[in-house]
Amino acid sequence: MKKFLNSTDDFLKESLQGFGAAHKDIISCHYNPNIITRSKATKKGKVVIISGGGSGHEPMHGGFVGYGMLDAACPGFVFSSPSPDQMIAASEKVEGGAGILFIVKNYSGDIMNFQMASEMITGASETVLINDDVAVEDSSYTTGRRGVAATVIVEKIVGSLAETGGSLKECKILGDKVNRNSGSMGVAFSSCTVPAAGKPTFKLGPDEMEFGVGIHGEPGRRRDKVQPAQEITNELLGAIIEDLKLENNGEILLFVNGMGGTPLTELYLLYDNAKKTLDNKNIKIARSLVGNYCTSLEMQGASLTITKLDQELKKHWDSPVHTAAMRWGL
Amino acid sequence: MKKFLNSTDDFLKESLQGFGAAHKDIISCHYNPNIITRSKATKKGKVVIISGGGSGHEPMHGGFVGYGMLDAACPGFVFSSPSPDQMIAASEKVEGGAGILFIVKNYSGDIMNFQMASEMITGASETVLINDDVAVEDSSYTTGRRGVAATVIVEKIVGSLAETGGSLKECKILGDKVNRNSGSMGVAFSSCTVPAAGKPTFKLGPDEMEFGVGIHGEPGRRRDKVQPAQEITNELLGAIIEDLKLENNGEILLFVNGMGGTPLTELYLLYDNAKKTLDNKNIKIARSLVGNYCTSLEMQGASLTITKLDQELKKHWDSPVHTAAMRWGL
Amino acid sequence: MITESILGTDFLIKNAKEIQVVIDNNAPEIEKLDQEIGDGDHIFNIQRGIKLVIELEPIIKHLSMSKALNQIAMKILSGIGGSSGALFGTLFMTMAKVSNIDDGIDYKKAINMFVDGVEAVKQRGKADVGEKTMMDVLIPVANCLKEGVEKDIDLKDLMRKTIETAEKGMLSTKNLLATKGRASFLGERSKGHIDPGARSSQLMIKTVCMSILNT
Amino acid sequence: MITESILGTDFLIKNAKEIQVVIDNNAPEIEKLDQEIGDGDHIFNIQRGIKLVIELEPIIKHLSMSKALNQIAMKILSGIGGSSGALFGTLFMTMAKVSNIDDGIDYKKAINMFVDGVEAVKQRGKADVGEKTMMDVLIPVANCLKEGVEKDIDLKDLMRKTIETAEKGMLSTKNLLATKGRASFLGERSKGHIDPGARSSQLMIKTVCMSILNT
Ligand SMILES: Nc1ncnc2c1ncn2[C@@H]1O[C@H](COP(=O)(O)OP(=O)(O)O)[C@@H](O)[C@H]1O
Ligand SMILES: Nc1ncnc2c1ncn2[C@@H]1O[C@H](COP(=O)(O)OP(=O)(O)O)[C@@H](O)[C@H]1O
Ligand SMILES: [Mg+2]
Ligand SMILES: [Mg+2]
Ligand SMILES: [Mg+2]
Ligand SMILES: [Mg+2]
Repeated sequence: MKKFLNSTDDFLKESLQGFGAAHKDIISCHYNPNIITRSKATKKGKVVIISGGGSGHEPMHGGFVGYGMLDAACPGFVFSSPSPDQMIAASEKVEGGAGILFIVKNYSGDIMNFQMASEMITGASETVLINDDVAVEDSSYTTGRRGVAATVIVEKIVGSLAETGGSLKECKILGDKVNRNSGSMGVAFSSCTVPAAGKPTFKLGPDEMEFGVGIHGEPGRRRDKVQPAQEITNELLGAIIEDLKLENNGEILLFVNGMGGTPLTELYLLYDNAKKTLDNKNIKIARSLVGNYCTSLEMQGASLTITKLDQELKKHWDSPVHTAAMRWGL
Repeated sequence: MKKFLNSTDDFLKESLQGFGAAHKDIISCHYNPNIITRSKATKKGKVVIISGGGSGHEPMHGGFVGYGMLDAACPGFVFSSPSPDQMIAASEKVEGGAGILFIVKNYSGDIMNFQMASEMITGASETVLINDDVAVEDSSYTTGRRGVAATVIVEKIVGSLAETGGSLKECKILGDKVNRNSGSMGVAFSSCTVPAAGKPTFKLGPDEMEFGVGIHGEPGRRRDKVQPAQEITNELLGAIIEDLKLENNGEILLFVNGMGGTPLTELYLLYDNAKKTLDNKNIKIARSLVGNYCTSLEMQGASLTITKLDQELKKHWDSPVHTAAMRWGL
Repeated sequence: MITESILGTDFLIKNAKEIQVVIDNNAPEIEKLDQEIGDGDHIFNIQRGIKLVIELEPIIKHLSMSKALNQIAMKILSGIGGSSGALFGTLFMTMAKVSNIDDGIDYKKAINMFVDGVEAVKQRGKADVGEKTMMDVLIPVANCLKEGVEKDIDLKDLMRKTIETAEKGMLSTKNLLATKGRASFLGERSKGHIDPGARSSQLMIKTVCMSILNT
Repeated sequence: MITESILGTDFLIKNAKEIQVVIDNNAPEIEKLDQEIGDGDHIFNIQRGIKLVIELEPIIKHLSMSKALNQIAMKILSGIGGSSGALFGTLFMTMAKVSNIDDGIDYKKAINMFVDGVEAVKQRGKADVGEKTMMDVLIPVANCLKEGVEKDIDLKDLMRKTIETAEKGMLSTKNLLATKGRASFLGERSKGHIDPGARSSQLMIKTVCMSILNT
């Protein structure tokens, strides 16, 4: 394992310290328990949005704390859900008196830990559960689908509503709607290495890819030979479009997300290939996002996310945001 | 080689198409010759800033075209300097009547091609040559030092001056100053693979790093065993500080740049380690930049850049910028 | 037979230390299991948790049982994270809440505490036997212990039976289709691998039973 | 001896095609050289350039020599990029500008054109013999050809001598310290490797000389 670190034990702490110092105008990092909050106090009456999850997906979630998006983020150990005390500490630090919306990715560990936190905090809270990964079959008697890159979109849009005065209930409804309107699927060319493990989570042959991979290196739909980008794109989009039942002439947000180890040139090439396919189907890309936003450490790979848009969603997507990883209008 | 592409011949074109489509509010891509310009016409009387270089360093330079930074970028093939016709086409497309400043990294190929372009264009032009890589010994009778990540800083600061009415001469002087005030050095944990080559440019053992690596995978000062992040940081900073003759209490910009395949967590950890070292030396980090800005395809590694700051530089660093890869204040 | 009052906080620490040795010895296997059908962190979560519990020794040795268990629960909850943090945290938190435990604990009461704890874990994770999780070990073991108390079986015999039950439960996960936890995302591909949480739970249970057998 | 007027645009295309074969055959070696002391793209630059020149055939076969050379120069300049684009582009651009070339070219005039071209390349790159670049081939070859014309050496003998000179120049780069081009960044580490541009230039020169020898 080659990583910039001094010891696997201090990896997360030193990284958070650097993050806190580099962006002290936007966020503050707190330790024991580890939480990231906005550097400015919450204005009274604002619903606060708190997200969190295992580390290793940076810039998600800490990079999305700031005006117009999250109020706090709770980073767990690498690929391990945060613990209830983090969420409790975060809710105390950023309380605005109008309730707390937790944004949680659909993993047993995350759900249980956030649930315990909700039970332990005193104020009102709601939870939006993200489960956009169409690679996994949905079913109500199992855990269901994984939450992946659409989390970024939900956090941006709900963050905007909360910033502009939305109530807890309205935020919860909008969050659920964005999640329902979103589908994602990814592919990996290489594994990632969890620092504590010191070796790759999985092995791929020199010409293999993992199709439908999860953001922790979980196996996907199948292992296959690497295909040309256009074919990969078509299959990813096919699965998403079918899931979302996209109609002709619908407007969408297209999000090409890098897993951490794939250069921007390739992500833009995927965007080009996806655009060709969507153009053919008369699906209109009204908004775009391309970059490494929901990563899996240094994994090489990418995912595509589509969110169906309407006026409300476009408005909240376009509104100003000022975080370490996403910034516009400010 | 595993990359998202359809054919190595179309790699650059498809990637540019995607870039153009994803950011059509900010930039326009033109083909044959390939150039990236702002989507809005240059306002009369503005000095235009044109940069360029081999592709493979994205978001540099195309990601820096837009308000407050570049007027145009000329992307060559991967790791190959652009050709004069690109620079000529760019200068025609974005001409503002007040002259052209070329920002060129110090490589024979880039210098010669930009020089030929300067000779062929009719209007006034100046060139700022970037040579910030302290890994390479400087010498006036050789090619001298490589131009690496400080290019980003120069483009931001000079872009701001040009936007706010600086003359060609003033822009040239400021660009040279920022370059003189900057030093960089990097380290690689893995090679990158040029698409046309299909195999890694160099090979490193499972526990080796290339110390002082160039942004095209050129060998550096030496090959060594991987060291703890703090030691790597100290050595990189040591070389830069010596070169810049940094004094106590001086203000600097600290830029932790990823080579493309290193996750943000590790870059922030390097920031933390660098801050500790600089704090000890009473060198004040007044501005920060952390991220993948001057990359080498999917190479794993990072570089540190320090730019000595004064009021003028801070003002132009802070001013609004609106490009695909760097945006604030707008 | 199983009613002498003998269990204090030293019992907790002693077992934690023995569990640490056993888990460390089996670390590569557990790591591999979670890499195959999970995200590979289970072993680190468990190791971190045990280490934190052992570090509590100087504090909890002066505490009452309920307070000690609560401290352990909070440490596990905050120090592990992930599914196992929530599940094992719930186990200890629930055990701490069982009434009258500060009046002295015999094996019968200890078993009741464990049975209550497992029930709470079941509620927390909403998983039952057959879903390829640690519940395939915990639930049968809880049932076995409960039955042992009801039938007043000899403690050592019960421990041996519990070890067997845990092992059977653990092995049963191999051919199950996961429907809960991270492995459920794999669908059919989850089959053929033992569940990491089932394996670590089985090892911990075996260690405690062995330590009772050896006293 | 070397004064018959025989060189038309067909000569350019014919040689380009032969060069393509030779370069392709030596591609792995050239690629490796630029990976060792450069950035690995030299072979692709050269291959792309040759391909583009050959594709010009239908256009340039109807053109005057000066226009044909200028088209080739522009194609190389715009199609290659990198150091070699600028350098070889300059070579052909300069040759196109030599006076009276549209009145017919004999070998003597051709050699003068090449000599002028190399001088321009030298100006462009500011590198001289001994700096570990293609100039270690081009300058000695230009000198050898110039001397051949001055001494009125037999054309075939001159070609053989030129081939030798190019090879010697190419080999000389191996132990040189690079002071120009990308390899110069390596300092002492540049020693022990042949310069890729020297190797490709030598192969191209050899191919043209061989083709003249075989006519
Ligand atoms: N809903 C659940 N109920 C019971 N046990 C579960 C549940 N979800 C996961 N587990 C157990 O947790 C184990 C994984 O724990 P761990 O790796 O620490 O957490 P995570 O899955 O969050 O990475 C699984 O092997 C399984 O035994
Ligand atoms: N200043 C120079 N003068 C003459 N030749 C040079 C100079 N710089 C580089 N070269 C030649 O160019 C070759 C490299 O060409 P190429 O790989 O195509 O371009 P780049 O160096 O831009 O990647 C070197 O091997 C060397 O022979
Ligand atoms: Mg986990
Ligand atoms: Mg090159
Ligand atoms: Mg796990
Ligand atoms: Mg080269």
